[in-house]
Amino acid sequence: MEFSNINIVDVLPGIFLVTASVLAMLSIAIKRNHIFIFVVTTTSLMGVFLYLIFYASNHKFNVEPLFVIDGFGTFVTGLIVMSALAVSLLSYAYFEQREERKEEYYILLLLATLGSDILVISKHFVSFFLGLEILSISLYAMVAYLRKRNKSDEAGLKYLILAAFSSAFLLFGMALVYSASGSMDFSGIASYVASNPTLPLPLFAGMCLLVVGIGFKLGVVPFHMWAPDVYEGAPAPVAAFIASISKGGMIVLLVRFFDQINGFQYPVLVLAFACIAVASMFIGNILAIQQTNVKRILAYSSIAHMGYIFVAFLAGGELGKEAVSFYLVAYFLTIIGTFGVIAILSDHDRDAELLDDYKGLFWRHPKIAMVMTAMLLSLAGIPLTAGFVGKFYLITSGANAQLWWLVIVLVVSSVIGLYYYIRIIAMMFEKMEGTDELALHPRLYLINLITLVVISVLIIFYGVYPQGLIDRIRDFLY
Amino acid sequence: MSLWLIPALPLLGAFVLIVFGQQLPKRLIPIIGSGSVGLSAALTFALGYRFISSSASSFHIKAWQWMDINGFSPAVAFHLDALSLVFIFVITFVGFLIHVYSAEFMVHDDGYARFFAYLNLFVCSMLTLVLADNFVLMYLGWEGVGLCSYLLIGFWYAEEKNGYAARKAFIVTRVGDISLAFGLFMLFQQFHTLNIQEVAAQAAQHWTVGSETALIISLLLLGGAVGKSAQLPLQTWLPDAMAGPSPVSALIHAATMVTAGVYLIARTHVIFELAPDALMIVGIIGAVTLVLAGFAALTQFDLKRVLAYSTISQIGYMFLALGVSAWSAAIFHFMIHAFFKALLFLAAGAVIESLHHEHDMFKMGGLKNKLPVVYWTFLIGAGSLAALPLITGGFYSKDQILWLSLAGEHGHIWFFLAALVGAFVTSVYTFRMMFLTFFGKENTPVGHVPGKGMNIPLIVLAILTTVGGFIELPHTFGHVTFFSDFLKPILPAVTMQEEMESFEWLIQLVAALVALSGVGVAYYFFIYKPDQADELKSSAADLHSFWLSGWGFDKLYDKLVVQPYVYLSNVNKNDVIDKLYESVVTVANWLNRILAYTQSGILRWYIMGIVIGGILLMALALI
Amino acid sequence: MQVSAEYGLLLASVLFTLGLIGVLVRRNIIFMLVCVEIMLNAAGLAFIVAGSKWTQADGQVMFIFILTMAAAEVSVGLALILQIYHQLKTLDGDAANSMKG
Amino acid sequence: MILVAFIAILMTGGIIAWIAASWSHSASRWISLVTLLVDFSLAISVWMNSSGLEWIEKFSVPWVPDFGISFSLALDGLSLLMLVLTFFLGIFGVLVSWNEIQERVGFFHFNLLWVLAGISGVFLTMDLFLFYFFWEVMLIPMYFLIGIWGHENKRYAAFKFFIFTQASGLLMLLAILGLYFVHKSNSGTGTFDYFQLLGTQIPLGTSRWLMLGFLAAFIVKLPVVPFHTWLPDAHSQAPTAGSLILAGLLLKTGAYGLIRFVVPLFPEASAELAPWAMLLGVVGILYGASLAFAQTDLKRLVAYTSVSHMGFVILGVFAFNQLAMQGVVMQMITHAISTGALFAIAGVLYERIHTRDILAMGGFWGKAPFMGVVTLIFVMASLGLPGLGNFVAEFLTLIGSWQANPMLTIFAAIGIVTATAYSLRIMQKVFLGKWQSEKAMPDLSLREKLIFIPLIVTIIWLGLFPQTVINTVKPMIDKQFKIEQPTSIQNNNGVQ
Repeated sequence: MEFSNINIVDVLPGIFLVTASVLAMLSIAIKRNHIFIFVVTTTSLMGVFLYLIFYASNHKFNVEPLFVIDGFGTFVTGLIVMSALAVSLLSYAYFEQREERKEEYYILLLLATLGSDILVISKHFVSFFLGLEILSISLYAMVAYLRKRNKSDEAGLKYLILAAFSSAFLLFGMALVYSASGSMDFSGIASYVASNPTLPLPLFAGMCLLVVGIGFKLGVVPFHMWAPDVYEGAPAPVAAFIASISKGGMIVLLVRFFDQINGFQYPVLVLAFACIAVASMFIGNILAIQQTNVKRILAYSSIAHMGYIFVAFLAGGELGKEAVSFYLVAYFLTIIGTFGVIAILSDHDRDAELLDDYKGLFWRHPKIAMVMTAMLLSLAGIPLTAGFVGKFYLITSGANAQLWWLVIVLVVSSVIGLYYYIRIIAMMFEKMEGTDELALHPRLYLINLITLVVISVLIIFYGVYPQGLIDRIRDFLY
Repeated sequence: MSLWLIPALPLLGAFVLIVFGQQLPKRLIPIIGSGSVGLSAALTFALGYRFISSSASSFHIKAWQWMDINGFSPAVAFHLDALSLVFIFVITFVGFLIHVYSAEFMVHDDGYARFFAYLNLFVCSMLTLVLADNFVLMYLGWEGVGLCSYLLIGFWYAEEKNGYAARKAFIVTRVGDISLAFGLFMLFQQFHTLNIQEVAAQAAQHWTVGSETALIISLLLLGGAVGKSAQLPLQTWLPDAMAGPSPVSALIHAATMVTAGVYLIARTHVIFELAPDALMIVGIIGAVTLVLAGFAALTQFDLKRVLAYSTISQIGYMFLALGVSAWSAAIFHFMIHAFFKALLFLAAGAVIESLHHEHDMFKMGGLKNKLPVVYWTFLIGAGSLAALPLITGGFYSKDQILWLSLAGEHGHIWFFLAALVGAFVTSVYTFRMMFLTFFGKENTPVGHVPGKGMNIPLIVLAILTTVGGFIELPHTFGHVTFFSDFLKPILPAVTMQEEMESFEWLIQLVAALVALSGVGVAYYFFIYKPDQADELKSSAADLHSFWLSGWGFDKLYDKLVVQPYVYLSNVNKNDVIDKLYESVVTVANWLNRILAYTQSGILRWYIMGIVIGGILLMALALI
Repeated sequence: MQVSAEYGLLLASVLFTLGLIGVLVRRNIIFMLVCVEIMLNAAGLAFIVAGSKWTQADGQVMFIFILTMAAAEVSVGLALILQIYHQLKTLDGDAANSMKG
Repeated sequence: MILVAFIAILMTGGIIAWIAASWSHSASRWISLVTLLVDFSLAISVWMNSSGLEWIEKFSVPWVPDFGISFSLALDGLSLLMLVLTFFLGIFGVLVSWNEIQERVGFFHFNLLWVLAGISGVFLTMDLFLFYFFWEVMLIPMYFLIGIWGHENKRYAAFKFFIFTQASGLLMLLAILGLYFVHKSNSGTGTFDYFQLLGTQIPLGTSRWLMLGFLAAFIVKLPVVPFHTWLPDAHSQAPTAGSLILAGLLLKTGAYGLIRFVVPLFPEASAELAPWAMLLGVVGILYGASLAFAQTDLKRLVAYTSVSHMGFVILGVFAFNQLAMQGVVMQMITHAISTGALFAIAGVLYERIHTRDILAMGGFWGKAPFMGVVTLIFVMASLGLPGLGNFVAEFLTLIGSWQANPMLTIFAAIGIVTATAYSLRIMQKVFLGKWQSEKAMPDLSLREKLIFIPLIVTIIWLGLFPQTVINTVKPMIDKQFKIEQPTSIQNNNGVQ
């Protein structure tokens, strides 16, 4: 199999990222310079993003045997890269204040992004596995990056053990599927599945193990337990990365895989996913109700949000795909923005993760508070925000597929969800008693503020005028 | 056509007094207050003259269309005919006199302007009530007078109990009002109009005598009437209403408002004619009420409460008259009653004021030399109330009712007997009151003596009370039928049972004797042998207290309605339904706590979670 | 001689389960890590078996990938364990539970 | 275009007011006042020039064409009245908070104007998606109004308000989507446009569910017992302006929704539901009244009276005849004014004596007669005294519902007696009797008079000349009853 130029062009993003990380590494070898490496990272990400904007097309073809390039993948790649860009923008100030060896972080960031990107475009177990591991292993390090913080290390360790454990499941599942179907290529598996109207047991077992692995990465119930601890321990930008990018890649892969092998023909699988979705929506939201640690709240909320996405995923079809894409955009922006606010408010010894850190924020830093409010409202799915349109999209796709029960669960659980988002907002609008001493003394960097403002503007914009984004998505999908 | 001015003027007065009451100089206030009413009284006379001289059976004027929704189109329009003319005459003229009286009576009260404002407002709404050409507008007046009565009963608002009495009056009458409202709803459903004349016309066409709907509707209307006119079973508010200043009692709770019920029934007599059973019930209510109230009056010691109960009882007479469809008799008694009861209340007011707001008759006495004018006028009033034969207006009006309650086509011996007993009791309590207050030895020193401002109205009313009777005389002497002829176009004359005419003189004789004997009894107990009265009282203490409490209706309603309602609403103060939602919250928090345990932070727990998850997935295969 | 794939897979799954149990029962983090490695290798074995079943090289390719990845993972893992040890002065996995709820 | 202006003016005004506050508080007050006055006069001018047509104004541009969502506004008699009411009350909302709100003035007025903007949007929009959009938009600022400037227990109240309305709103969203798909499967085109959805043929089973979805949102907002418990807390905790707008306008959006959407979109289903809905209304009337009678917190008391009065609305809506419907519209307006005024009174009292506990009051008549008269008038309004607007409303509603269901009407009318009980209780406890403490009790200031006198004039005007209002909504109501008057109800309309 020889690579024709066109292929080169189309896998360019990946290559770009690799070179960027190599560059970064070399630059460190020469001289440690935060600014420089930061610039390298951001520019390369920016470059990839621009490239995608201008040259990306939605024509679909394979880079045998591992990759498939199509509109969906390209779109999400773009999204991932953009999110990575946002995260790195937020990271600069964050690490500038804390860590003396900040440079390697960017390498990890780039590699993790690469891994997620590979997940998005992979059509083969091998690439799937490689992408996943590239992503995970760099994440272990990122989570534990702040060595001085006990929580950070603990989180890193937990994540490592659990991730390795789950990828063992994943691998074993792959092995089973492989031994059953005799192919590690999705299309190959598809053809095997097509010839078996009833799900043979080994294949099913394999599927289950796969789901365990995937479910872990997505942090859906019952594989969600790592999420709150890791989110809490990880540095805010890294948490943002985990919440958004690492999940995005996996979602796309899941959608692609299931589309290709047409897993919906097996009711038992659909049932399994439905159960997971319902459980995630309810348990995620309920766990958050009385939580007082904002990072944990967000972890739980992200569990619930994965549940929401599953509704669209189960709805399937074009509308489902659109819904997923739109929701990913909305969700990425929002969650990154939220963690951005946490990052911006954190100071040297700990992140601004306690609910009390937000007391009276509106009267101290109105702008940041407004951004946070926008983010939370978007997470809660209130109109004027992208989150609302996203949720509307999900519900629409669900209703379209007649999944009324799932949709109703979605609605009910998101009502529960309202409570804790509002709780944070209420906290921010509390009156400040002059007496109580502020716990944190953050240094505000312009760059973060700008990033956040841009993000929130985007959120509002997509909330008020979703048509533009919808058109874009449709261009890519068909 | 200045008909609309009659209600408008008092309204204007009220408006001015409410808005500028604070700023106005004090002597201007009564001028505006009584002036506005006086003007409309004058207008009434002018209009009345025009009306009588003209051949028209009614004057009609429409101010503006109030509402108009397909078919439902009440207008703000006034309709003057003989019946309403009688009423507006009483309202404006007696009202005027009472205003004049109040100008002096209330002069030291700091709510002077407020008082006249309310009084004017009342006159306005009362006029609207009787002049309205459709039921909705009438209802407006009906509620308006209720409001004013509320405000004036509670006029001295600092006293907690006055406020209570006021609320009681409003709420109890409101009970009647909704029944009236239902009546209107049904009428509308039947005829798709609420114009009084049209309704009457249509009713005559559509319904046969004794028709079901006619009965129901007339009973509903009766409910309203009963409420306003303090008849059984809604009479309990009136005695308490005496908390208001005396002029108020005179105007609202004797002369005008409480007779609104009489007006209503007279107005809708067509419907009642079609429902004889309803008429019967009206009669029974009247009869029972007049007796009960009479006995209650016997035992009161508060001067004004005696008058209050007597008012109830006298209105009972009117209802009785209506019940035997002696329409004009009822209206005639209404007019005379308005004169003498207003007179009595005003006089009583004068007495009470001169004794520094002493209400207890047993603490009074020997006033006949101290307050001569009051004494004589009060005597005339009392005579009229007790229906002393020949000289008093009360005799002629009440005698007519007595006679017709027996001889009218719907007449009945029991009606007659009840009326007779009532007459006897009336004269007893009247003169008991008379003797206790003005005769015997002086118990309380007299404070200030009423001046001209208060005396003149008394005198005028005294004269009216006396001469008023002579515009309608029975066959036996004179046989003047000016009044009933005047009303004939509206209210048909009562048809007699035959072979009765011959007895009329007999009945009158009996009535006269009864009245006089009543006076005699009163004299015996309260002048000749006062101790006998006390013995009697102590011998039947329970009965006495029972009557004193007005036959215990208050207690009954309190137990039956008020207390349960208050209890229930207080029990549920914090809204049980809310608990439901709170429980939802509790459940959610509880679940949260349970689930929080799973997040133990221990690595192997989490691994276990994943494993269990995997197993569960596998287990799905078995389903 | 030919061993049918089923036996191979059976062996692999036994290995896998052993590893699994190990992870669950051991509290020492290093041993947990080792057990995870066992599970990974079990998966690798399964791949090889499957590969031989279909007479393809893919299984073995996959196994090599797994080895590499495992190595990387262990290296990061050990580094983290060192950190943890510095903090907690123990290798008891259950001791690392400062975050919960 | 003017329709967009209505909303846009408010929104921009809000933003300007917010910015202005940074250099002068009174500036932002004036700005928001002017904004509202402008809108109000605009609305009035539209009203003056409105012809007898059903639709006075229409405006529509595509918004999310892929879903058939368009930014479409339209104005008929009902919306016009509601709009005028919105701006009218808005003005007083600003005036009552003139002294009350001293901190974060700018943000307050921003929220105030945005609530009003959202409400106007609700009254104007003819696209169901947009409707839901505005429906939610008006909640956020309201949430802030309660949560930031409220009284002691504000957070709880704000939460409750928000969650209740959101939950029910989401159910409505589901129903809207259901309708969308039904229409799509019928006609092939997916649209949220009211006029296109109007005729949709829905199988009865489905339409029951869909209607319930809509109903959920509206009867929670109205509110109908047993979904009312958010209301007393929200009303009593909100700042005066907040209570004013809650009682005056937010509740009306529920009533509006019933009239505009539930009945026209699901005629059969709602005809089926009618007796039960009316029953709920009656229960609400009596239950609310009895609770109001028990309260000692003035604002809470008034809040429960709203529950009672809104019972008449649902009673009338489901009576299915013009009289009742006219009564309902009248009730929406008059209740807004009378209850709003009562809340304003409560606010005025609170400013003076810093309590809402009526047991701690009494005898104010002597000290503040003007206030006394004002209160008297609105108390009388709330007990439905003829000559004031509320009487017209209640009388029409009852006479209408009598045609549909006399039995229930009787119980509803008992509510009038209970209303008398609680209304007079206000008068008694606050203004009659003696006052214990010797605190100063100044009578209404000029600004306060400026608030109450127009309200009084309006309520009396509505009581004596309701025909103006009646004529304005007539075309819309006629239309509705020409389209669909469920035969089941029609038969007992009395002898024509």
